[in-house]
Amino acid sequence: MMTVGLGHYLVVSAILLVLGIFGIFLNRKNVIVILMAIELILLSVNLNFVAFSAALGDLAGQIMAMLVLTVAAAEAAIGLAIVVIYFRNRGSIQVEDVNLMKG
Amino acid sequence: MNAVNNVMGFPLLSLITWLPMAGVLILLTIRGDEKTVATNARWTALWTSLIVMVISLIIWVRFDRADAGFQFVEDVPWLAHYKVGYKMGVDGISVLFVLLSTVLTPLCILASWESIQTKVREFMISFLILETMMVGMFCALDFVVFYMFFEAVLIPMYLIIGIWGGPRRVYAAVKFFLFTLTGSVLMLLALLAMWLHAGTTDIPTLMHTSFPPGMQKWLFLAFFASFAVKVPMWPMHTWLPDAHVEAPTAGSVILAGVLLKMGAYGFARFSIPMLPDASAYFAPFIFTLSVVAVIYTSLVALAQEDMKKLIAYSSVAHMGVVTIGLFTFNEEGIQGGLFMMLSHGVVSAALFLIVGVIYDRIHTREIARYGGLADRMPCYAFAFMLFAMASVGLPGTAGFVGEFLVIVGAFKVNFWLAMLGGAGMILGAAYTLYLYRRVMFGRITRDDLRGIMDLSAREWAVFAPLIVLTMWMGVYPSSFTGFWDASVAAMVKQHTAALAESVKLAGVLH
Amino acid sequence: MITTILFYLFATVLVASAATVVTARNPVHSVLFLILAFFNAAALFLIAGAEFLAMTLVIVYVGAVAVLFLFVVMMLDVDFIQLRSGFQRYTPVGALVGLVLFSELLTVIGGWKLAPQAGQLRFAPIDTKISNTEALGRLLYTDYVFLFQTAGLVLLVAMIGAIVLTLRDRKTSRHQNIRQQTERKVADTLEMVSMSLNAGTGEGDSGFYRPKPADLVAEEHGHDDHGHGHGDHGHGH
Amino acid sequence: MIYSLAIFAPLAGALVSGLLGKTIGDRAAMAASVLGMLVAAVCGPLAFFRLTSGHEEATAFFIADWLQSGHLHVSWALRYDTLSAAMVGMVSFVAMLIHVYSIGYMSHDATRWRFFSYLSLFTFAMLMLVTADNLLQLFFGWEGVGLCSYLLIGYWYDRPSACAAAMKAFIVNRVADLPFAVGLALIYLTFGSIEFDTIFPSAFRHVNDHYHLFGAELRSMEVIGFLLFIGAMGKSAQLFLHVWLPDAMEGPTPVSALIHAATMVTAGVFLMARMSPVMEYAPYALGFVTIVGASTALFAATVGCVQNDIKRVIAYSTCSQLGYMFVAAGVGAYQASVFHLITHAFFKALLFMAAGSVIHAMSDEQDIRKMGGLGKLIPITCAVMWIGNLALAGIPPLAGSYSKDAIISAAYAAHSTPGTYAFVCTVLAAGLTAFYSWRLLFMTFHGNSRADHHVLSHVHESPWVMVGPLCVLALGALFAGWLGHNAFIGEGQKEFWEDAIFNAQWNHAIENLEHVPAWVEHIPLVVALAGIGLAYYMYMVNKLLPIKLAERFGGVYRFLLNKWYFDELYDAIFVRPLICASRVLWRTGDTAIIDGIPNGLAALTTGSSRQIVKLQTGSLAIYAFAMLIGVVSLIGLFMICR
Amino acid sequence: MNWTLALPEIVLAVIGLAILVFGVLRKQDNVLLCTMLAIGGFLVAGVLVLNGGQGVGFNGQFIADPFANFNKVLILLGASLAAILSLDFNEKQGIGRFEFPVLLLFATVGMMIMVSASNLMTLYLGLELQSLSLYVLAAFARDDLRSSEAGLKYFVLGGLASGLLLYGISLVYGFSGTMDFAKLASLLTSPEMASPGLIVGLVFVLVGLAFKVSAVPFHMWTPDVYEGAPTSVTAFFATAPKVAAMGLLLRVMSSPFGHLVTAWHSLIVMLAIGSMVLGAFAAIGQSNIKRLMAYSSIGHMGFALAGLSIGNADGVRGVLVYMAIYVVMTAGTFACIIAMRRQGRAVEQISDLAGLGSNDPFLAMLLAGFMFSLAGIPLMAGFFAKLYVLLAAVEGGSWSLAVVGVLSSVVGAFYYIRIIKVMYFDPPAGAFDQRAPSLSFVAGATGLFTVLFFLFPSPVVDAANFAAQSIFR
Repeated sequence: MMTVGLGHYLVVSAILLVLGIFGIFLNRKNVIVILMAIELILLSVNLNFVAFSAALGDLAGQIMAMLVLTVAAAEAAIGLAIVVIYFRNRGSIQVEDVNLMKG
Repeated sequence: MNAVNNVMGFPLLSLITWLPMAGVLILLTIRGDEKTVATNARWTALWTSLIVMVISLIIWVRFDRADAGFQFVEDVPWLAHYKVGYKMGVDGISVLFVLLSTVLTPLCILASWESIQTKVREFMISFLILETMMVGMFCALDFVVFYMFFEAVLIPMYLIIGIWGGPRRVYAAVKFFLFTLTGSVLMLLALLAMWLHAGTTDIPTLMHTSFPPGMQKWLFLAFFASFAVKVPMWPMHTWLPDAHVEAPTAGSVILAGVLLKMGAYGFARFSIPMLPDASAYFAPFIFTLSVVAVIYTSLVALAQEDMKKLIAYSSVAHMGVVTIGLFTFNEEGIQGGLFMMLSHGVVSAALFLIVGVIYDRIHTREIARYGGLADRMPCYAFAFMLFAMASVGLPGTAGFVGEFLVIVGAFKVNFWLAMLGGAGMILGAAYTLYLYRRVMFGRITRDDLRGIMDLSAREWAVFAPLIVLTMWMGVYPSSFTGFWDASVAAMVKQHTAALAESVKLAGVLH
Repeated sequence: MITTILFYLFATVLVASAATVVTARNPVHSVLFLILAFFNAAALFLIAGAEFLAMTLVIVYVGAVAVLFLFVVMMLDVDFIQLRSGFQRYTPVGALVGLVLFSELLTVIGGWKLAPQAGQLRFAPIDTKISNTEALGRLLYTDYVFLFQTAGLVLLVAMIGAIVLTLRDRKTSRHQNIRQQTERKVADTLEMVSMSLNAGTGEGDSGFYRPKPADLVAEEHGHDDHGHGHGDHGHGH
Repeated sequence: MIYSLAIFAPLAGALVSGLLGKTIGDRAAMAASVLGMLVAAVCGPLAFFRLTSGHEEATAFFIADWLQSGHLHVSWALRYDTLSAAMVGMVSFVAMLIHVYSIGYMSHDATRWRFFSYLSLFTFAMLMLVTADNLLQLFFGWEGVGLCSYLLIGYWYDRPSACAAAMKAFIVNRVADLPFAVGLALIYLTFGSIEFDTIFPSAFRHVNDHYHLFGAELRSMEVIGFLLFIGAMGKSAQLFLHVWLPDAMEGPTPVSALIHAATMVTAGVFLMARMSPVMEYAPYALGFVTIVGASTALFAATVGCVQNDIKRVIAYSTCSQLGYMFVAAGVGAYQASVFHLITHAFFKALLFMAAGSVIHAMSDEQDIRKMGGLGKLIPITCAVMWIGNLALAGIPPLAGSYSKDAIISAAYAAHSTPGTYAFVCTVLAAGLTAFYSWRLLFMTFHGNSRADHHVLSHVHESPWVMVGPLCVLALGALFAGWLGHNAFIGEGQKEFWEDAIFNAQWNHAIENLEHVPAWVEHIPLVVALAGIGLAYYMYMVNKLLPIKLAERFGGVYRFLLNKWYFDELYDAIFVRPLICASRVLWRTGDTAIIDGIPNGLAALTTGSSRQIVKLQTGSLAIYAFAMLIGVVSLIGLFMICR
Repeated sequence: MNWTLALPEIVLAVIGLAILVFGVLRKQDNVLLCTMLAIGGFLVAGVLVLNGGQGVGFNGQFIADPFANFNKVLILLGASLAAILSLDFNEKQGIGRFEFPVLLLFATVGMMIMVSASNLMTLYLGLELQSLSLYVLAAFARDDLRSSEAGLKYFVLGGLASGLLLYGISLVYGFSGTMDFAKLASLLTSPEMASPGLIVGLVFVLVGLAFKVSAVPFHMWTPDVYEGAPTSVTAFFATAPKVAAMGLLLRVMSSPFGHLVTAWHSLIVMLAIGSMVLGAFAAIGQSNIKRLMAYSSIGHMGFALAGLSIGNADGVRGVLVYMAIYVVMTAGTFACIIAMRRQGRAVEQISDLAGLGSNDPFLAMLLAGFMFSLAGIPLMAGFFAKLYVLLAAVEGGSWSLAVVGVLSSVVGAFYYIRIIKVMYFDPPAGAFDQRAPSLSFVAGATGLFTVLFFLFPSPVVDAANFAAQSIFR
């Protein structure tokens, strides 16, 4: 079944993870992109789970990936809701504007 | 250990420890307008402390002086997992300090009768809590219990200084709090280490546990951090003048009378018996600091312009003599140190009350503001002179016995230790008489001093017991030293034996 | 061989589109690339034999989540020209740290080997006799029912959360309250007033008698609320 | 027991007048105090005579335990032997006369109850000192005397100079007390006790004990001797520690009389005599005692020659006479020193009280340059003053001649370097003593009056309550030497003293007194007469000579007038540096450095808090970055640690 | 499949659904009732927890043991107190909606699942259930910019943290082949058994959990979220979730990875030291009391981590006692903070407390007690919390931790007593509004516990001991 090595998957997933993290902390633009970056991270995790599941011949990884998908969807919903109300209050969703509280 | 002298198995020590708390509960329930509350609070606090004092006198009477061990012992399981018990008991060394605390508290309450006019109820609550902590600390026979009381004293004292204090009270209170806390947390570490090593926190057991010499040094330093701040030893003393100056009279009295003794008591109770090797090792260090304290702070006292500050510095100097005495490790020195603690507890407390008397009238402690009071206040002058002389260490007063015994004890160690430690005799006379002269002698130049009133009946009631005590301790000190004779002898014996033991061990190793 | 080529193809596109998600100036582009990334990831899932997950990813993510993103991006109506582009000031340092992380991960991944007892530890070995979907379904509804239910709770919370945060119970939307209608009396709504001549022609009321103050307040409040969503329009720059 | 009564009656008087004085009034307080003294003055001498006449055995009366600590056991007890009894008799008697005198002298004072209370307390302290059965009790009296002197010198506390003088007295005494206390500690270390009954018999056993000090092994006895003598120097105003004594004239005159005659200053001499069993084994210490005593005798006499304050002249003469007593003690003739102590007590009390009478008559004028010719106006005072000065100058057969000549002889007979030095000094001092005594007499009572007529018109003889005691003391000054010399230093001394004073078997100082060459016996008289003659010439005949001399030898004159600049010296090397140091230590040491550390730490903490908080920028990206750094470093940490 | 093991969670979830339905149907005046129902639910769950069976259920995904029960009781306690506190506050702030108790309740269910997790999957789901609810709660005051900003920050960083946690879980899974705690424990009997990948996975998991307990450097969200979130929510944040996260951390570190203590010990020590120091120092300059409490909680969590770092039952016992006391005194402190309301507006500056000692002696006394307790001054419960942890640290030989701990507690005392100083020593500002009885109740009850804990410490300590033993069997 598995013709592509596990290592390939893991590398791709690691790249995705790093990109996702980059998306969070290097981003100056808008908060929604950050949400998308989180989605990327979760995607990378799912890739990992699926790859491991295949490599181990164990379905638990895929179950976990499903749960992660579920949660990710829920997270997206809540994240967007929060972004919406934040936008309503602040009138902006620029990342750099999110600094009312500090110190 | 015998519990036989408990009256019918009644836990006397717990009673005097926690009785003030009952007073606190009563105080909390007082209702009414501000004036009624204040009056009732005063009387409640006074009666509570008087009852405590009377009960503590029972202990004084029933104490078996021939017994070097702990008496009135109570032992109740408490933190069972950690083998910590609520254990109380007094031996000859601690019993008198319990009494000192219980005697000074009613006097303080009486002394604050009129000078505290705001938040009287809260003041009295703080004071009674303070009494519980002090008495509990001297009674505690478990290290954890001791530590709890030792540190909990901070709470009421912080509030007393901070709420009812002078203009720079916040600085003083915070300084007091942080200095003492820093010291005591290090002691906490030492406590934990001992706990681990000995598997118990029972003080009598710890006193007979031998710790490895290397460990002892660390433990000693940790204890030192705590006790030296509390004593206070030079150069950790600077919190004291500030705290004294800003504290209300009663606060200063307790601070000088009891709180400073807690550090020295700690040395006597923990450092010396439990860590004999380290104590011997660090004794020269302690001596150096003490001698510096005696001379340095005496000189600084000479330059003071604030009465309380002057007396505060003199306290540092006197406590320097105490630490010299304790670390001589001979009976004369230790007894001298203990006696000095006791006498200083009475005398410096009295001196702060003395300052309080005129502060209540004129509302300043600036020495230059006074002069010629002897003319208008002969009784006051008499009391002041008596306590000043006791502070100077005139034979026949309380101050002398301790100082002399310390000189004798110190002399056994080193000539110069005795000479320099005794230098306080000279410098003490200088600053005390200088103070007395500036305040009491000379001509009255200010109008408000012309109409100043002599001691009132209430003030007499405060001073009379202290005068009696001062003279009694000077003329017939045996009635006090008799309490700790056996305990100190046992302590010295044990110390010597422990040192000999470790020398032998070292011999085997080499 | 063909799978390997396909893998590299999809993986490359996945990584590239993920990078674009992060770097694109326009959030709409980001969402679109996100969708592309999801497609490619689904393909990778397929290669790994997780057919059901691949389907789910396409249906749930592309079909729902990504569209939701798009929806919100559009709804918020952000002025894209005004958005600052580029990266944070500390980007070089940040990139360096990210690379360190990446290399750490690579080092670790390089050392992968199956744990010695992994065989016995497997809880649900892949059964080649039944389809992936069926296998997952069996597991999910039996052995993992607790987690399944919990996941349901998570979704419920998400729903409640989204509602509680965004739903405005607008007073302007008029529901029919039958009870109120039936219990309505004349005296409640009709007020007879005697008007002097020309009394109602002053400025402001235009000759009409206005409704009772309570209703007015409710009305205005509704308006206020309504306007809030767009009220701050143009503030953000 | 009359002996105890003699000691505690003054205490009772002091307590009654002091504590109740305000309530019962001045007269009653005075009565109580004087009554107490009268009882003491009856009982004290009586006890002395009963002892010396063999009616009583020398013993010690135990009163109560005092102090117990380790092996240190000290009790309150009264020692009853010849030395103590003699002192008690003298002190109580002289003090009683001073009390009586004070009734007149202080009659215009506002708080007489206070004065009499102090006076009686002073007497009590002195009595405790001399009757102590152990060194600690002696120290009690010793310090008590110090306290009372402080109170009495500063009695007129509204005068700044009086307050300063009082403080000076107390502090200088304290300086000496510290070595004394340390000496006690060494005695305790050496003998294991500070009870006389334990120390004295065992002294010879500890002759070879050593104590490590200054990097050398010193003989314990020598160290003890030195330390105790330093203590004695303070109380007895010996050279270097004498500075308080002249200033002590700030007190009322009866106080000066009491301090200088009967009590306080003699305590040091008494201590030497009391500790003779120990001092005898400390030859070097004794040599030191001799040298210091001799130097003091000469020094004080030189200063006395130029002083103009009537009381200061007498004060320096006291200082000088005390030097004599220490010379005697130093050469081993303790008996002679005690004898001189007692005779001196009579004539010195007499002199002071007479001077007080003069001052009283002159409306509180003390400068002899403003007196003169008073002899006719106050004849009794003049007469007793003459008697006192004759006794002081050692003109036979008055009291001083017996004791003083004995000391000079003893110094000669010692045949040691310190002894010879002491002999020279004491002879010179004897001449100077005569000179300044008559200078005082001539300037005060003879010649023309230099006072303004205003004052002169008020000059009158003192009331009988003052003059009476003067007359009694004059009798003492006349006959005390003659009556006592046989018992004190003559053939009868052995059975008189019994064991109260110890002479080692090699010490024959007292026996040698009788065997000095004739010229030695006569030289003091010759010198004294020469001094008187010189004084007569300078102050009665050639009255311009002193002024010329003062101009000619201005340096010497100012040096003497300023008391060898001791006060200035001490001010420069002790007082000022200490005060300066105290300020520096306070402002710099405490406030800046010691307090600076915790304050600096607090500032540092607050500052670092501000810096830490700056990281918390509120920016999401930074927060995420921090987390990333955390992750990376934790993984890195793990990889390194592994 | 012994589903009764999860009965408290199930019942609570069902009650939550019921409240949801009830709240939707009853439109008016439903907040008080819903909250009461939720509190009732907590009580029922508490009873069930205490009387429930013990064992492992759901194919090893769920465990009910004394450790879990101890934490659940604490969580329920914290949640109940927070619910009571929310009543008055939410109403006065105009955010009184019935969804609040529902979300509170679901968050609690999530936490209970967390502490009962015996599988990384359960762990993750419980954590997310809790987190998602908390994200919403943080932004609950939806018209308040600060609240929504808090929600946004919490969400973004929380999402990142849970992503990292998941990544860690995937690595652990991949490198060991299982996500079950018991199996992991049987696999990893010695540090040598663990491959680097697994350990890195562990580090990621640790990071995810450290974020939840807000350990340095994953703490950055805490001050902002504490400050921005409505105070009733902050009170909740400061109590129950901390217990859950710490409990989870304890279980993960002790149970599956317990034998790898040498590998993770130094990491935890770093986190602990960093948290203690930062918590102590950063709080000094704060003027907002909620923000101060955030830093304080960071410091306290550092202390708890110090106990954890020992990796034995004594350490865990110390941490459990610490958390129990911490929950109570923090809840009390927040009761006092919520009572800070002047002319109808909530105030949260420390300077607003000025003169409280005269204006409201009762509240001032309680707050002073809590502050002394948080500072760790004896006789107050906070001292014992520190004592147990320090003892464990010293027993484990971590002297550096102990020294840093006590010294940072001194620095910490500096700002706690500053609050007391403001209350008692400063000239009075205006008086606060009348307190709601619910606040007095919470403050009084927790205050009583804090002050009188020293009298009867054994019940808590015994229970903690029992709980700690159970995960080291």
